[in-house]
Amino acid sequence: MEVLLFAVSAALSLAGGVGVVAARQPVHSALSLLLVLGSLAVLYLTLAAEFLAVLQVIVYAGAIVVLFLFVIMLLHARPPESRPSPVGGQWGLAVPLGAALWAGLSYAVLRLPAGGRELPPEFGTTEAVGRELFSRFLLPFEVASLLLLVGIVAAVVLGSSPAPPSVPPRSASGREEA
Amino acid sequence: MVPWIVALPLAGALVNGLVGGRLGRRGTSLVACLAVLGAFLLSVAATQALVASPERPAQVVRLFEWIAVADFRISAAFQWDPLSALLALVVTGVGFLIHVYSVGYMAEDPDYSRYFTYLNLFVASMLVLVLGANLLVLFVGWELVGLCSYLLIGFWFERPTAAAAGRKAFVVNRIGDAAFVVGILSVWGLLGTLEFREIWRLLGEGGGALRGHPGLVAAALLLFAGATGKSAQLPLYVWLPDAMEGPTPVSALIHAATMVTAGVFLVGRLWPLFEAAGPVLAAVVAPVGAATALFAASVAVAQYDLKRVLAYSTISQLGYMFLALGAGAGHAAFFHLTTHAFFKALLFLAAGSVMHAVHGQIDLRHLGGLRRSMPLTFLGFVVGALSLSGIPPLSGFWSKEEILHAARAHAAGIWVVAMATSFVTAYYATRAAVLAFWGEPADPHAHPHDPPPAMAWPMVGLVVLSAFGGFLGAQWAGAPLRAFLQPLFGDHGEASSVAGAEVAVAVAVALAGVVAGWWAHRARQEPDLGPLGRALAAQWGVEAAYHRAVVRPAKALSQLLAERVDAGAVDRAASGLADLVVRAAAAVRTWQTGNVRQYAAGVLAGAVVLFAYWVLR
Amino acid sequence: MPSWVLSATVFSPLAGAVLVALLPRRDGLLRTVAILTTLLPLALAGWLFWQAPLGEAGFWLTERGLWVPAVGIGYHLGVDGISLPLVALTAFLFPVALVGTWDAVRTRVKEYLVLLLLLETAVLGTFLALDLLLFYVFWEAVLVPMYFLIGLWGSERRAYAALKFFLFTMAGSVLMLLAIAGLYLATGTLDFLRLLGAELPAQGWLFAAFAVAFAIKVPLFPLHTWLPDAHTEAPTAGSVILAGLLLKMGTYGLVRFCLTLFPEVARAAAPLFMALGVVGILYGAAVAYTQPDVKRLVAYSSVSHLGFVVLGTFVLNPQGLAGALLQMVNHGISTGALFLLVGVLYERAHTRDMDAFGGVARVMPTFAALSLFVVFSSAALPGTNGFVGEFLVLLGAFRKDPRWAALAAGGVILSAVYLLWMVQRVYFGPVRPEVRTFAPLRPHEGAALVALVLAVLWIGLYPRPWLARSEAAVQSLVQRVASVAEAASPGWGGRP
Amino acid sequence: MSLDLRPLFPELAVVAASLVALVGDVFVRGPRARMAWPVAGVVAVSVAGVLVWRAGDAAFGSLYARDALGNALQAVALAVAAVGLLLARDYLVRTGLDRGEYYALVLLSTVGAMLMVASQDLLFLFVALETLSLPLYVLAGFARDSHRSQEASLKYFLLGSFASALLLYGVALVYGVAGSTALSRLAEADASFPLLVGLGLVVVGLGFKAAVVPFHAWAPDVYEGAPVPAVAFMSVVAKVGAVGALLRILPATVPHLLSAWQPLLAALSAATMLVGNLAALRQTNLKRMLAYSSVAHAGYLLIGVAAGSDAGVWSAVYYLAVYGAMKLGAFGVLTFLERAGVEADEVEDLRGLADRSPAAAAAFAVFMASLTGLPPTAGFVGKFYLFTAALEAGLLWLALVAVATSVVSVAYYLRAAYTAYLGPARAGVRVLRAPWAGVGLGLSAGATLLFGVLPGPLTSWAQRVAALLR
Amino acid sequence: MTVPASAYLLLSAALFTLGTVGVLVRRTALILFMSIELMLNAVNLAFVTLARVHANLDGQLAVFFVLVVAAVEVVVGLSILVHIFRSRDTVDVDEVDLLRG
Repeated sequence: MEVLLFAVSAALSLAGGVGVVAARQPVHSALSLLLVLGSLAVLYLTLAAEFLAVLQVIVYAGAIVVLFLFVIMLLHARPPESRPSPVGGQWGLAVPLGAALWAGLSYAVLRLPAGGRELPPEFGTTEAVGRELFSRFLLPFEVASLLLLVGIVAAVVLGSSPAPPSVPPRSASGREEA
Repeated sequence: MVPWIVALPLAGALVNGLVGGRLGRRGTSLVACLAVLGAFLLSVAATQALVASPERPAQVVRLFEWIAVADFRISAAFQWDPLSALLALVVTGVGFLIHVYSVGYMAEDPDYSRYFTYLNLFVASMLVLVLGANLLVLFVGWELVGLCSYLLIGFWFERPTAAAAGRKAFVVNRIGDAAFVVGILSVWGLLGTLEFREIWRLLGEGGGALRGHPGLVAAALLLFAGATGKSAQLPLYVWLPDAMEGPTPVSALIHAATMVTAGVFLVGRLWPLFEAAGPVLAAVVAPVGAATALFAASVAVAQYDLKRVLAYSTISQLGYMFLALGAGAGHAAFFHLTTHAFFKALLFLAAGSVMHAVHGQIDLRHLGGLRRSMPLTFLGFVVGALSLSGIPPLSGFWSKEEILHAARAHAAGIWVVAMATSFVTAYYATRAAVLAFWGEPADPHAHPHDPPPAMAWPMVGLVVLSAFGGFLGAQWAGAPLRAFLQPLFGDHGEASSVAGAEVAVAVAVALAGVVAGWWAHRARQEPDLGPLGRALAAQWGVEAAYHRAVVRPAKALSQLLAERVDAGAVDRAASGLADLVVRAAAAVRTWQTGNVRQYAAGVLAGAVVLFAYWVLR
Repeated sequence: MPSWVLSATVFSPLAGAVLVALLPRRDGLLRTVAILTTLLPLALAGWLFWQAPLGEAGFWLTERGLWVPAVGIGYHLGVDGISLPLVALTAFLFPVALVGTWDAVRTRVKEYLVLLLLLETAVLGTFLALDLLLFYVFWEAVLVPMYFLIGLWGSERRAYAALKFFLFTMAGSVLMLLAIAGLYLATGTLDFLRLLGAELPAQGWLFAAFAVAFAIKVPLFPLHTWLPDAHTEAPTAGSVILAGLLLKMGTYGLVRFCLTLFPEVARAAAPLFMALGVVGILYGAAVAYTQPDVKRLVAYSSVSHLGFVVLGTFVLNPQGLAGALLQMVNHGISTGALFLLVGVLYERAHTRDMDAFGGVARVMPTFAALSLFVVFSSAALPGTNGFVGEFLVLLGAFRKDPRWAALAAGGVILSAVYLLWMVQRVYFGPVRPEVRTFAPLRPHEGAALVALVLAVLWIGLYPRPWLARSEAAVQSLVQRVASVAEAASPGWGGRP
Repeated sequence: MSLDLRPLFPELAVVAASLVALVGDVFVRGPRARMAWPVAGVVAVSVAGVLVWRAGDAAFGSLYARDALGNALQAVALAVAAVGLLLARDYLVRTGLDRGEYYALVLLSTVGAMLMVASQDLLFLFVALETLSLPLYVLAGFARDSHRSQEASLKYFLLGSFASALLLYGVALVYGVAGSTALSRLAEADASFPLLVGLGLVVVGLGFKAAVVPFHAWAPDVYEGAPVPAVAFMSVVAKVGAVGALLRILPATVPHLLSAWQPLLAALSAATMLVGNLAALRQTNLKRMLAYSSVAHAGYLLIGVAAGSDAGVWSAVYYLAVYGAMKLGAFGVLTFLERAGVEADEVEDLRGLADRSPAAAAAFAVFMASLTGLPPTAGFVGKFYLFTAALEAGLLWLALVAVATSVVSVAYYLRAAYTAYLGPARAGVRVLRAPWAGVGLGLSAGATLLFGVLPGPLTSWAQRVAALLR
Repeated sequence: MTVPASAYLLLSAALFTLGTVGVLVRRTALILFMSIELMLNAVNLAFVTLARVHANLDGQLAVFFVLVVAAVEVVVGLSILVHIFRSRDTVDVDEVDLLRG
């Protein structure tokens, strides 16, 4: 059962991954990403991380990808990669580097200590994770709220239309007018 | 008393140098002449004291410790002994006469006080040279007279030739001086002292254990090399003919009577050292002197510039002196030094009078017939020329006789050369006199006349000295000079008897020279000597050879070093490194394409390299 | 004698610099204040010179304080027979240079004076520092003011010359910095006096690092090519200081650190340095001869003269070393004066090309007379300071090996060749029309030159006060080198 | 598990100030009243600084430690923030960017740096790193209407996220080996390939923040495009955080693996010094030149990490403090200049500065001398310590690279300083009145000189870090 | 646990690599950004797996924080992107190269 789930989810996630990278349309990439996220949520379940699986679906699939899609709509994104690029597809670099990275990472993860330890019954449940989060990891949790604050500020700074300033707006750098 | 001999002319120079412009010509001349006269009188007084004491010990006056580091300690000190006394008398005596002469000669010159400053400074320097109690003080004087010579040769510095001649004199002298310095170092390295008295003490009696020591030989050779520079001997004589660019009184004082004899003085001063050095005197000093004597005399035959004739003559006569030193006859050399100072100064002053009278004309081809219009000058020149030629009973005869005698006793070859020189000397002296004073005046409209008293009286004085100065060393007068110098040169070397065949031959040769000179030029024509004449006129090609072999290569080498080596290689190496860095900088910048994906690739590549390192480790 | 005198000497120009920086921009006032300021260290140095005990080898006046206690680095100044002449020279040359070039600089006068005063503090500090890091701080602190002096008030190629000067010296000194760090790691101290007694590792490498830094500064052939450019482009006062003092920092460093700290290696390396010294003497003179630019000629003459100093230093006997020390002072005076002369000419002609001159002696007789004094001092005529120094160096070289002395004596000939060539072309000859309009020597120029000429004559005629003050230090240094070398086998040490 | 919040007071003070700036911005109008934000910011960081100064050692869970190293670097970060705020004010007003968000972002980023240097856990480190970085991405794009600023922001963001991902995988690997992300567990781990790869990826991520070659390429572009005061702040604060974290992770936590990571760090250091200095050599754009200089300085700082010794650590801390002063100052001088209504960022724009503002020109010369490492400035002392540390660690070759590149750097630093003294000023370049920035500049210059002339106190202070590491 | 942890980890490595390749080869900023999200998810998978392996929750908490960070990153990143698009009408990163050299 677990093997099957793993195999299917792994295959789907890989396919999704390839899709993200290879799709011509951003929308397709976003949908592929959604596929990956979903498959991973399934895998999380097999790994006794039910809380995370739920979170994955809600936050990632439900919020992040939707946000991506919104932006794609907003930018009414056309296939942009039509004009020639100064650096080309960079496949010549990406493939060997990617291969090396993959080889390195694989070799590394294969040499990690094997598991097999018995899991406590409530491992990965919302309660268990929550308890940890609000005890040991309270500090980063609070800091994460700061991060969210930064996100809001960013949206305000970059998203709002400029407040009418007392002096006419000026660009920060001089060469672009030239 | 001795320091004052130096101090007086020095003070004169200082006064004239600092406030000369405000003293007026009369004040300047008074200060300058009185300073030298005072020095002369002091010298006379000091000499009398010396004569009075039979052993004539060297008296040393220490002023202060000059240079002292560890075991090297040198004082500024003066020494008064027969040799310095003799030279001091010559320098101040002849110097005084020439100062007086200069008052007239330079009367019109705008740089009057500068001239006397230099001249006084020269006398002071020369006195430092002759009075120095150790080699280093001597060297101070030695270099300072070179400086004064430089300044006075280039006195009319706006004339490019004068400026160049001054520099040439100084530089050529410097070559000798460099050797001199190393010679001084050798003496110190060998003996641990530079004091003359110490040197004499250590090397007395033929040098003792050090006799013939290679270091001593080297020292003697180096010092002699210094002497050849200052005394214009082969091969460093080339500066002296050019030095005639200076005012004529300067030529008389510095380039005839005093400074150029410094080399002779040096050898005399270090007589024990040269004697102890073994074969140097005989094998080097005498041949060099003889060769120079004949060579310079021969060149003088073909010169038209009256002062150049005299300059070569001076070189030749200095060769005689070295010949004498080489032959071991120190007293003869100094006897000749003294008489030469008289008659050569006289010749120069006469030449100066001529120039003064004919507006600077000095080319023998454009002179002539001055006999009648300038009787005193004519007399002076003839007395000087005959004295130079060694015609008895003039002073030159007596001193030259001593030298010829010593040469004969020393080596036949040297003697033959000396005799030949004697003939040539008489020839060119007569030639010059004939060309200048006989025949018809070159310019019938000019009215040359004898100089004013300030120039005339010194000439009179020198005429007397040239004519009768022989008594100083002549045998018949009891050879007072020889006796005076006896503590230094000792008694060895047989005195000339001035009798017999030897003297007859010498006089005959000299007379033959005079007659030949007269005969050849009686009609104011130049006999055609063919290729020999051209060679003589070109000084046997020495000057050109120097130019080809030394001056031009030196300049080329300097150019090469400056352009090819310094700018081309050494500096290029540094700037090449800089270029390399700059090129690397340009290369590094091209990586910065502005493309995000490339930057990401860079980051990833870095990570991969990191992996690779840990895999391969 | 209170020890704060040393600090006061070093830092009084700094205080003056601050004062000048704060004063209003009235050029005359600023110049006056600057010159008065430089009289302070001169007075203090004069007092030190006067008070110096004769025959005492060590540092007879030192001043200690904590500086970076955390790493055991101290503030340590001290004066002995080796540094005293250079301190005196520094204190003397700065006022002379300032007076001599009174209004040669007319733009940004305040900055100019501030930099010069900062420079004086740095130079004095270099000569007095007894802690290696402090020494290095002063050593490097010299660079920036000098860089700006050349770069801002120099002539056409000033930017290039300034940077070249900086890069060359810096390249050497960073190696020295590493060596200093190495010394610190090995011994735990940078106090010079403590290092004297310490066992130093890898002496060969340390020596080499120090020596390269100093050799560039000296400059020793073939590391000299920064010098002609820097000297030529610098403003007159800058050239005077550069030639007169900054080069001495290199030779001083060789004596103070290379010889004293690494005597064995110094002995082993002596032939190399003597050879380089002699090559420098001859090469500098030969190259000087055909320079068309008066300042370049003088610059190359420095290469030649400094060769004598290096030669004297490394013959490792009292006469050579004393001569080298005195020659440092002499070169400072003579070459400083030469640059001042060129500056006087440049003020009038605005060119340094020798072809543009001729007959200056007719138009400016007093100037010409003073010039001749200086030229002959540079040519080491007896009676001038140059002779005493060069003769002692030659004497020392002769004791070591007569052949070195003979070769070096060749330099004596060559210096006459190029200097008189310069005199002939600039001062003598027919008066050129441009030269005819030259203004006569101005009082401040004359005063500076007279001061220098008097110094020339003083040291030339009566060098005893100078020699006596360094004699004991020199002798003890020579003994140190000799005795250590006997005790231990010479060699190039181990790897660091 | 109850929490003692007292050790966090400094951070809380800064957060509070940022909130004041954010919230107050909504209500407050009028230029005079808006001075409250920088004032509040400076006061807050000063208070925080005092609190840090007085704080003892205290562990806060297993994630965060208030220890000597953290305190020292927090103090540096706070000082940087204070000066950074001072430098920003006049510029922001002039360019119409004077919004509370700017101050808030600077303060939030500072909090990130403070947490980062004190974090005892890689996961927490990651969160802190993001707290540091995300505000910087926004600050880079703060000049909203400038294409360059936008581009800077985008590049910084994309590459920063990419690097964070790499770092995160490294954290995962370390977690896989040690079973925890706590540094205390990492300290007990044995060398294994996955651990080293994990550490390596962490180094990549931190190296990116510190602009270490080859992870540096963003820096010149971002620095050129971003508004000057933001650049001044970010060029320092990111290094404080990243180098601080590197010091904490490598020499302080895994000294037993020294032989594994030292050669790598040394190589990175050497490459960084070489590339940074070479690339700066021919720059005509001053901001870019200073950016490359900041790359180069990452290399010098890494010497301290690579040395792996006490001396290395405290030297790096010392140099971070010094670097903060001189880099803030160098960029700060640019806030005085304006060309044709926009930022003046060419070296040539400095012309005439000495005539119009002698003090700014003199300060600029001091900063350049210090960046070069010339005495008597603080940069020299710092470099001396670093070189000594390298030698002590047996890294002679690295020290040689460092001195050689220092020599190269002379060329461009001095050229810039020199240009400020040349005249006449370029057409259109104005020197502006900027009293706030003037104070900031004065503080930087004062510190640069003070720590150079009297390095003693700062040295002892930095050394305490090393003493308490063990 | 029948499927070995290493299988999950290898999958995570593969996804991570795919993400990096995407960053290197794609020009559309959005897709590039999504590739980064892919990388983060790969990391998350590794964390979850390792949490399972070590039987402690640290890994899962890590995922939580990564998630939060990712969310904020998306907010910030998309703000930047939208902003740029509005003023330059492109999201092609290859065209964003005013700054270089």
